[in-house]
Amino acid sequence: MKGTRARDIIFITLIIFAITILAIPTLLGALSSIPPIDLRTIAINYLNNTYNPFNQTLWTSSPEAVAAIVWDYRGLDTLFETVVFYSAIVAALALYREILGEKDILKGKGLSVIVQRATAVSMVGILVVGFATILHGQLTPGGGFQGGAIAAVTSVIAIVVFSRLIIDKSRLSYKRLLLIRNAALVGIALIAIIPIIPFMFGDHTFLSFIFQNQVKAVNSFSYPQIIVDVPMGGSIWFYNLFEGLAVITAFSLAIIVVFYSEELSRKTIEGGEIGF
Amino acid sequence: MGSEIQIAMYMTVILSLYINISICMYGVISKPNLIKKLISLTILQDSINMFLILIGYRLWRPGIVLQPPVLLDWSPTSEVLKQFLERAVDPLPQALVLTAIVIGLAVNIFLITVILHTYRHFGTVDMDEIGRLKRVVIVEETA
Amino acid sequence: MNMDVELINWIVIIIGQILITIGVFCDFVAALLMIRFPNFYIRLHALTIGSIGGAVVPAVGAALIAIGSPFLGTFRWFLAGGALVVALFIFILGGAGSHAIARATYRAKIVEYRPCYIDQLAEDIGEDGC
Amino acid sequence: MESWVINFLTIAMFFYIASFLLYIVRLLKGPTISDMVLAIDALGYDLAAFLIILSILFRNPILIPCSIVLTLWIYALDIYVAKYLEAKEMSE
Amino acid sequence: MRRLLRALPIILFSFLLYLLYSGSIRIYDIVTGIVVSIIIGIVMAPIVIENWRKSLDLYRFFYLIKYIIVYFFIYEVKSHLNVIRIGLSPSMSIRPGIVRVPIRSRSGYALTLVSLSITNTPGTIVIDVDEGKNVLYVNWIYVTTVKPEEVYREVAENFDANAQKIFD
Amino acid sequence: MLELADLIFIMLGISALLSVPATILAVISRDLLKALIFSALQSTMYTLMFFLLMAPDIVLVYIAVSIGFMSLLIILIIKKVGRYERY
Repeated sequence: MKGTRARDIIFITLIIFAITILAIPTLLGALSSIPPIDLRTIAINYLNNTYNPFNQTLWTSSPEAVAAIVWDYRGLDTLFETVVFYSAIVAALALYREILGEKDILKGKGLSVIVQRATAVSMVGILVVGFATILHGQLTPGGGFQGGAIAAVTSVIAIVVFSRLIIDKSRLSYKRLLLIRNAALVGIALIAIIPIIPFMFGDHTFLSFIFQNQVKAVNSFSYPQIIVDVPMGGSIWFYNLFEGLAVITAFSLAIIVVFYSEELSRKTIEGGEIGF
Repeated sequence: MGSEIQIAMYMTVILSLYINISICMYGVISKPNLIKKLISLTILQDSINMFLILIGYRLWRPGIVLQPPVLLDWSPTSEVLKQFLERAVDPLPQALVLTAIVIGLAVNIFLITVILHTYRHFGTVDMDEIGRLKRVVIVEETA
Repeated sequence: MNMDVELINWIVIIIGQILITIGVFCDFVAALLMIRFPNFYIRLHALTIGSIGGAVVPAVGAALIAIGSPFLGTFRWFLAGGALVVALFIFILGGAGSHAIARATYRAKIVEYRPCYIDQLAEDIGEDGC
Repeated sequence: MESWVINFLTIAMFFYIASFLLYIVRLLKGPTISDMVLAIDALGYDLAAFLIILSILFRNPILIPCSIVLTLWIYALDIYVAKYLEAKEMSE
Repeated sequence: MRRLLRALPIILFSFLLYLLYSGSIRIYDIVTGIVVSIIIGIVMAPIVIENWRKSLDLYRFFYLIKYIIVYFFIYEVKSHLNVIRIGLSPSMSIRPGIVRVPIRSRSGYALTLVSLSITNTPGTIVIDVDEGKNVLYVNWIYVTTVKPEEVYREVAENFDANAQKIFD
Repeated sequence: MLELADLIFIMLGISALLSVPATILAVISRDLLKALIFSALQSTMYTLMFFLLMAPDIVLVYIAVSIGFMSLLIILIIKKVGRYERY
């Protein structure tokens, strides 16, 4: 107990020291003028070109600058971040590989009937809001990550309120979720590759690059700019849709796995001796 | 006069974010309980994300209301675009933070499964306790 | 024609402002009562005032104000629809949430039911009431 | 019309902030977990209404989805704690 | 096809919500709304729907709308004023208790509507529900009576009658 | 006379200041469930700040992640592991 107190005192001193160290350069203006009066040049470029019909070689045809940066200007970046995201989920699933897809032995009954019915109605609402966020991702704030994170909480609430039996009762079994997730990942890859397919099959006059969206100075390939009667953002719409499906299913899988009952989960560390 | 209040408040925000970051670092390093470490880690992530967003903000000019970087007019004239440029905030930090948050969640899920396995293995999540258990076993093996 | 639209806008805005005034009052009172009431089971009523009077009513009021304000542009319908959805969700979820937390607290016996005039639930479960 | 609406909502804002502070006092004081959850509930629902008013003040209608999402997740916190207090295992 | 018909009320509800949330009736919104609501309907039907025939009855919707108007303009106002008066008075005369309220509604949604109506009027909170005996346990801020019939009349009668008309 | 901009900045400052005690209590309290609720308060304050900083995209994803997912996962793990820190 005495040792902890000494440790705490050392840490508090260090914290005050760290705050001072950080605060001095801030006050001296290391982060440029505070708060910034004008935008940085790169931000001006992005904002100016995102939806600029007068300069169609640089635009993305999506009025929302954040979605445009995520999926067009820095699209390759986001692709690799998606890979990191998948690796983390796959790693989490792999720790449970002994019991994946097994039926649980719990016989729960969930919360009271009032909560169950109110949640059932609101789950429909959550899904609608999530999908609307995904599908309007290029027009209003939203997109694949946001809508997916919103809609994925449906499965969480369902498991909490209705108990784990809802997984067997609903139509979304473990294998189907896995299938949708992989299909969505393939979809992202496909949309990214489509612009360079003619080049791959020998048409060397057709210069284009991976993750291309709208027409560029060197080539004439372009995803559609308008869907029915609203701006579409070309490939951004597809990426939003696929990423949304991927996020929903990946998080649902992870949650289903983490929610296995303790008795079943202990199977995963059986076999190895209980040691270190 | 108004601008001074704004600058003072902005400094307050930055300072409190520094305080939050340091406290969370204290929590991550010093607290022996793994769950407490996890809670501190999430707050640390949030604070750093907040810092990034804060740098993308800008001062309000008189007569202008800032807006998020979303264009609402779908057949803009050059006048509309110029106005948009005057009012919108920086979209780049937002795009970076967006992916960072989701990936942070995925990594946190992985950490949680690891913590659960640690608990099933050792019967505790206290790092001091786990270290003591390991030392005991090593002493038994060598003796 | 133009005058008529203007008049309707004004009427809608005034109704919305009345609703928001009610909402602000309820909200402030709910916060005061949240401090003032003695224990958990009585504070639940303050939560209801806060969520219905303090959130649903001003949400509807804000939707009306948005409908009547042309300076918000065509996207004001988006705002109004969103505000109505918020009102609907708070109405369904606020009640269900406070019921869930009250039931769990009662069953886990975290807070004693005191002061107490009559407790028929305890009688039916088979414990001695107050 | 615009300035009338804006002024009215600016005045309403002060009352909202005051009640938020009172709720936070209850949250920090709350003797039990249930009281704290109650306070954060009320805080969340009123914040949702407040965000709508703010998005009118900013003249930016597209800020509204934030409010919906806040409503939904505050409820989620509610039922998580209820489930924790009620069941032996979370997936039960 | 039959699966689609069973899911029809959810499809209608979610389509309406989608349009309300989008705040516009462009063709894009309508088309995507139809697709999304059909998918959601098929996925959610086994969880949400209790009896799909009842939910397509137009009279019930009419009653629901009438009930919502009456509820918000009369019961809410009355009970808000009551609780605010109790809370702000200096002596704060409260007499809290949990009373047994037997109700006549049977189906799950009717029970939910009654409970939500009771909970959302300040002064009364449903603490527990016994489905077998159809009894609600209500936490009441100022208990005026403990006789079952009078309690039913004070707390639940209006809500119960309407809920029976709407959902049962 | 306060303008709207000043009010916005003052609200930013207040919510940032309020997030500091929430963080401190979340880190030092020994009851992990209370720590979770304090961190939910901190998340709510950060949400308000993100909103005032005009980042609706971040708000959408941040609330879902920090209140919807993380609080559940931490409650789940508290349920399995035990509610109180040892010291």
